[in-house]
Amino acid sequence: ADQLTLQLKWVTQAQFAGYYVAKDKGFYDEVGLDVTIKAGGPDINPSQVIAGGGADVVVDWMPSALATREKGVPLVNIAQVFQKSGMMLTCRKDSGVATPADFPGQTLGVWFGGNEYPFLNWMNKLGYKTDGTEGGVNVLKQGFNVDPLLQKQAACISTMTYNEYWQVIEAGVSPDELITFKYEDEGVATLEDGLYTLEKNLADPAMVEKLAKFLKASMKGWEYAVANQDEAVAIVLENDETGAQTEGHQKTMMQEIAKLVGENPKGTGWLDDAAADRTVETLMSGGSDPVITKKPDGAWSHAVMEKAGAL
Amino acid sequence: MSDWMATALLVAVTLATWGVMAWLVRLDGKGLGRWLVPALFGAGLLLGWEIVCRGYGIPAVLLPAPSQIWDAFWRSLPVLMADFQQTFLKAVIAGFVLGNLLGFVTALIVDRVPFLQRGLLPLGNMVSAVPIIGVAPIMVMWFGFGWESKTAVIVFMIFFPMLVNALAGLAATDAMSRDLMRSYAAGYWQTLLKLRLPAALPFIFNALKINSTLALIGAIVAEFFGSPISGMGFRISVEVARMNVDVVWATIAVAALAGSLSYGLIALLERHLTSWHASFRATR
Amino acid sequence: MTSLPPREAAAERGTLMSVADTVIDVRDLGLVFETPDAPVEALKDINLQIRRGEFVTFIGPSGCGKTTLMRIIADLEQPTSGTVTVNGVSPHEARLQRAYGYIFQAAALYPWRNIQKNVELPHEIMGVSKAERAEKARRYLDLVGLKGFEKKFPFQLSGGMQQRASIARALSFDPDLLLMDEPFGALDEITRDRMNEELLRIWHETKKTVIFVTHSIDEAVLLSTRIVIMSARPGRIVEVIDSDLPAERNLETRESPVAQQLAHRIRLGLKAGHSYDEVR
Amino acid sequence: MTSLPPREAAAERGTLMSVADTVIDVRDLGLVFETPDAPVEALKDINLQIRRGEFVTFIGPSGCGKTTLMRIIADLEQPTSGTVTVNGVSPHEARLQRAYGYIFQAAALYPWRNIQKNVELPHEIMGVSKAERAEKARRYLDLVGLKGFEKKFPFQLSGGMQQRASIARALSFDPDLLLMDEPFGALDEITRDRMNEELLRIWHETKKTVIFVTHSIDEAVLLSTRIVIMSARPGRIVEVIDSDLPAERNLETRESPVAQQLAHRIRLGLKAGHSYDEVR
Amino acid sequence: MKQGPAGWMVNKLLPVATVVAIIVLLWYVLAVALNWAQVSERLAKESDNPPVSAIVAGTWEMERPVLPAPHQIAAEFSKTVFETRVTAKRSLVYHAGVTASATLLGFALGAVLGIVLAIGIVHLKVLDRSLMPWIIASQTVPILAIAPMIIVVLGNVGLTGLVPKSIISMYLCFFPVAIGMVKGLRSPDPMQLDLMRSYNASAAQILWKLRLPASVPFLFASLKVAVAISLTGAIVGELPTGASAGLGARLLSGSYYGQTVQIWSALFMAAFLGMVLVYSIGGIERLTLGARGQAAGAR
Ligand SMILES: Nc1ncnc2c1ncn2[C@@H]1O[C@H](COP(=O)(O)OP(=O)(O)OP(=O)(O)O)[C@@H](O)[C@H]1O
Ligand SMILES: Nc1ncnc2c1ncn2[C@@H]1O[C@H](COP(=O)(O)OP(=O)(O)OP(=O)(O)O)[C@@H](O)[C@H]1O
Ligand SMILES: Cc1ncc(C[n+]2csc(CCO)c2C)c(N)n1
Ligand SMILES: [Mg+2]
Ligand SMILES: [Mg+2]
Repeated sequence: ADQLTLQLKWVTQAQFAGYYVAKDKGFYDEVGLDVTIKAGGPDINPSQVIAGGGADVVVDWMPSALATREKGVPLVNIAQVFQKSGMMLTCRKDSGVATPADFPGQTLGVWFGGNEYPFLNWMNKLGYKTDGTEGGVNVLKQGFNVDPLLQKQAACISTMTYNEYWQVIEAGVSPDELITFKYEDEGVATLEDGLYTLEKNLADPAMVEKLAKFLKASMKGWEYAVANQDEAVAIVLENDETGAQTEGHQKTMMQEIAKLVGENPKGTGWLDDAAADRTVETLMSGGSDPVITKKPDGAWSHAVMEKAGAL
Repeated sequence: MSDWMATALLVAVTLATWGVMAWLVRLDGKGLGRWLVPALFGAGLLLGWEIVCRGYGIPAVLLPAPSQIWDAFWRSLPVLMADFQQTFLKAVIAGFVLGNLLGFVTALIVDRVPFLQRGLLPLGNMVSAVPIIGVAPIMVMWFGFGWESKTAVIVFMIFFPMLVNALAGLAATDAMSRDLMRSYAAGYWQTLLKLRLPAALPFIFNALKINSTLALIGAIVAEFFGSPISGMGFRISVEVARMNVDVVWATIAVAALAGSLSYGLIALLERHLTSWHASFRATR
Repeated sequence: MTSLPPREAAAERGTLMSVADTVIDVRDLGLVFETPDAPVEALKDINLQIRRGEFVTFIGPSGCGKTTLMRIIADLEQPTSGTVTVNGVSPHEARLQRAYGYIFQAAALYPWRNIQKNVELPHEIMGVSKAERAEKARRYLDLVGLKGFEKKFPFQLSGGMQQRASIARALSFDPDLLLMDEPFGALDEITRDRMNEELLRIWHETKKTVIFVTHSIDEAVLLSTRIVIMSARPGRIVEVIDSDLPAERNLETRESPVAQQLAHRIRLGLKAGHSYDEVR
Repeated sequence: MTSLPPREAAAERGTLMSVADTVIDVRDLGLVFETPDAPVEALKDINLQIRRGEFVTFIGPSGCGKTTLMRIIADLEQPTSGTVTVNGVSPHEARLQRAYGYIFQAAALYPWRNIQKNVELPHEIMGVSKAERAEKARRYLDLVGLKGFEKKFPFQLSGGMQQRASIARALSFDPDLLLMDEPFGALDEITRDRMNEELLRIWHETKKTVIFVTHSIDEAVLLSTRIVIMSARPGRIVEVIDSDLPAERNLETRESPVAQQLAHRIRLGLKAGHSYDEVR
Repeated sequence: MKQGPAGWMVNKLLPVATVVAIIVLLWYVLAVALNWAQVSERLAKESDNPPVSAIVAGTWEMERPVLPAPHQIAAEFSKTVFETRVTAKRSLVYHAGVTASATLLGFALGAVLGIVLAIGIVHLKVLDRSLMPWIIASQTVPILAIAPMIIVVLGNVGLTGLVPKSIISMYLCFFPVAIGMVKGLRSPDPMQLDLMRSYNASAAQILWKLRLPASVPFLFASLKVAVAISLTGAIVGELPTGASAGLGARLLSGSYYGQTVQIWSALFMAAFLGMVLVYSIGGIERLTLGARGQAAGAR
């Protein structure tokens, strides 16, 4: 079988259920692929891994993929698994935040590492300074967890609909104590989990063939995972080497992930050009320090997806 | 440049650097000459690095060439300076002073009270083994996002090396020197001040040197677990993800410079205070 | 084998003696060093009384336990049997009272202190003022012929000079009891003669009690009021000789027939107790 | 002030001497130690030739440069002026040829080796087989009276015993040239006499060249074919005395009138050169 | 020094037990203090004036405490250590084993590298002059910053699992060994060196017979520090590959999911592992020093 390595953006969890299902259920075997799934982590930058030749395909978010592309690593989106963004800002009501107008003077936890662009863009739109000056917002580099909110070290923190939000809930905070601002709703959403490969791979027909097989099997995995969530969670837990994930949390995550994968008339994983354009626009209007300076050319391609559909 | 050309160039640079260095050492320069050799070594290293990056076409997002780092350094100088202030001038200095003091005082207490030596030392060994990355999130949780939590991490990290070395140092007196003090019925503090501390100085400096580098690493790593939006650790983690690897290396260079300078300062102090030690005379 | 000094000798030196004047009282003393292989019986059945103002010399073959005995008196070693009192109290209490000055067989200078500072060390410990201790250190360094070397560090001194520095250190703080372990072993004859003269003078003027270890029979004769001859394996006292020499002595006293005869007696005693041949 | 031994003395010992027989040749030697305060002129204008088979003793006040001179010959110190040759080559080359054995003023035993292993050290370095070096170590430890202490560590030995172990170490590998810096300073008279006898015997049998430092005039008289008297500050040679004693000697030789007279001459020379008074 | 079992109890166990008891006590107090705010707030929602005793009890029973109470950690510890198959992924022993193997490999590599560098530095002036400043500089490079790069680069050449982690360990722990050994190798006093010179001993002989034995006390002090650092290095190495096995991954996922109890039990496991390692070095030290009879001083 052909070898192929996939680098994930984060640790083994239901966020990547589709790939684990495809591997476990033998979907990759069916198309004649031997896929190695490399788990990620907080300091693994998938783009760097692929630039160094450590993977053939990576799961990454579009803002960081485009930024990387401008840095000279020609990443190309070949599939967009998540149709919607799961990012939001979760605030405690008792901090006095009810609307974005209450942000100034408050401390907000933000994920950096490529995930800060939509946030900065949002603040830019709202006209709030983020450099700690008077009248702006106080930005913290948020760590791995939701402690800052629980400890009241921040009024708001970044959360994903499928993960951190539920951690806050699981920690004993009731939903009515919280208020959330989804990036989708604020018009600053950017595309998240997508599959990226290097441009040169698309020039090689054999490689395109392999990638098409990979996409076909992966999307089959995703559809199966969405349809059989309990089984998918069991498979994810099976693959978690740390033995730290809990079933309850992963089930909630799987439910939310299913919402993000959603329905696409052109099939699971088809990149909506309009959404991509919106992401680019959001990134380019980043105020004084935009993420990307020019419209990317050829940063996404439907070719592989089309080929997969034809298989 | 092709691969074999790069290889040939690399070999040439290595040999040339070594040759000149060996020659310089034979000249045995004093003053400025002493610094020429390490400088040359560094220059050779950087040149080799540049050749590798360019010759083998290493992508800049993996490893930028020194020239690119140099550019990034000047480009982001104001940012780097703010980071330096946040990390080094606040967290590192406070943590270094506090941690060493705490380790030293604990060593004195443990050394004084045999009960503690047997009761606390095993636990001290245990605490020392607690990895910084386990501690850092907890410290952020307890002391907040500011420099205070970084200071706490540093204290935690450098405490043990000081404790171990100070204890070894305090035990490093020979029997006759101790007997002399006994014969004067010298009190504990007098023996400490006049015999055991001087004898322990080489060990204490050993710890100070190790700690000077540990402190910087500790602060930077702790910033990975939550920080305000400045600081050297913050810069590194953020710019790696932004693929600005040249800025990352510029920050690393600043860290290396700051660390080496503090180390040098301590080494200078050591030479001054323990010039009597055999290790400074036995090089004949 | 008598171990109390004759009243006459003491009287001759014009000192009135009583039981209270016993400075050192050693009874049935024994010490066995436990070592990983066989235990070493360093001292056995030692009985010895030393009175105030005496100058007692231990002499005996290398390894016979002279240093060990002195260390026990100084509370630097614990006997495994028997009792010792110093000034009527245990060696431990005596040490705490700073009853003695000890000159070690090796110089034991602290490498991080210059010579002046090394000599000042006991004064610092005993809380003497800065000016006074500097003055004392200078005076005694001068006495042992080390003027001009105050600022040097120990490694910059010859072996004999180091030893002299350590002598200056012990003499300078003027203890009533002096324990001296081969203090002049590393000195040339002339310097040694000078040091002997100085020691005699100091002893005479200050009525110190001195316990002294030497390998030189001449030195023992010149200095001592009593000579304790020891032998090795196990270390024990084989003979105690009272000196008939007058209290007033100088270097020439050594040449006198009385002194010559004394030296001869010591030599005989040493020969008798010397276990060297047994060992070979 | 002559510095070559008279032919007669050499002939008497039955050795044929020629220029090639010059083992040590020191010319216009000087050494100044640079110290942070004032420089110390340790040696000045030293001229000395030593022939094969001689037994030369350095004697002089403490700090006069005896050790320093010996260290220069051993290539352990570099002179600041003048030249030295050993066996016709530089001290450095001579050291590389392992031309000499050195007994230091202090015992310099390695604390982590037991006595046996300490004595075996030079043999290990020179690649002697295990069995042979063990045998040699045992033999020489026996010679210096340390039988039974092979397995002890240095700290378990008395000062004199440590010094004897270091003597055994140097003698055991049988070098042609022996440099001995106050080797017997820490020994009692009887042990010292034995050691002197052994040294005389070894020197006589093996025709070694010996350079010897002592503070004992008697010892110098008994052992030497030539006595070099030094004085301090700066260290220089004030007199070189050739011994008229026969090559065949024993402890009684010291009592002979010739020896007594020699001792007297040395004492005078030392007094003349002694700078002690100048310093005080 | 021989002592019976009773002596061992009094001399070793009793002091440790006392100190542990005091710490546990303080810990409970601290847990109350740190968890108070959250518990009292939660209880205030249920009843107007919650009794203090209920709050205190609550601070020791939280699901996600700021500081878990000792018995909570103990329960988690016993669950993951004793009640789980050691080969299972939920067993802490399994993760400790993974980390320990990386630590030991890294420590061995680092100790050897440190000693070799120190030997080079002491013998070759060129190295002394040129290398030392750069060895120091190397340690000021924050390892966590380059750890992912190392892992990525080594991953590309096919090295995964134990080796990359060990290399990070090695990078961290060679330093104290090198520094300590340079000092130790230079610690013989001049006369001891002169003796060797007088034998015209070769550099190798001086090294083996003088410098190395003399450096032993320095070596062990350094090794103890190094093995602790090596453990940290291995755990740091497990961070970027957050999803793999090992205590580092355990800490990370615990931290990520706010499982304080899990973090603390992993921390305790790491600490325990570290203690075992440091004590093993101490044991070896006592054996070597004992054999050299250096336990006591010189006369
Ligand atoms: N710490 C020790 N452990 C074991 N044996 C020891 C120890 N100290 C001394 N000894 C032994 O005790 C005996 C007496 O030693 P001591 O130092 O008292 O002799 P000494 O009479 O002072 O000899 P010297 O004239 O050579 O100094 C020796 O045989 C020595 O080996
Ligand atoms: N490393 C050094 N630095 C400075 N001065 C030194 C050093 N070594 C020796 N000296 C000085 O050189 C002089 C001669 O010393 P040396 O050790 O040769 O004397 P010595 O004749 O052997 O004396 P002793 O009989 O006391 O051993 C002394 O004045 C001493 O202070
Ligand atoms: C240090 C740090 N950086 C970024 C993220 C954000 N992030 C990257 S992938 C992903 C999926 C979450 O399940 C999330 C949230 C984080 N959490 N921690
Ligand atoms: Mg003795
Ligand atoms: Mg000398």
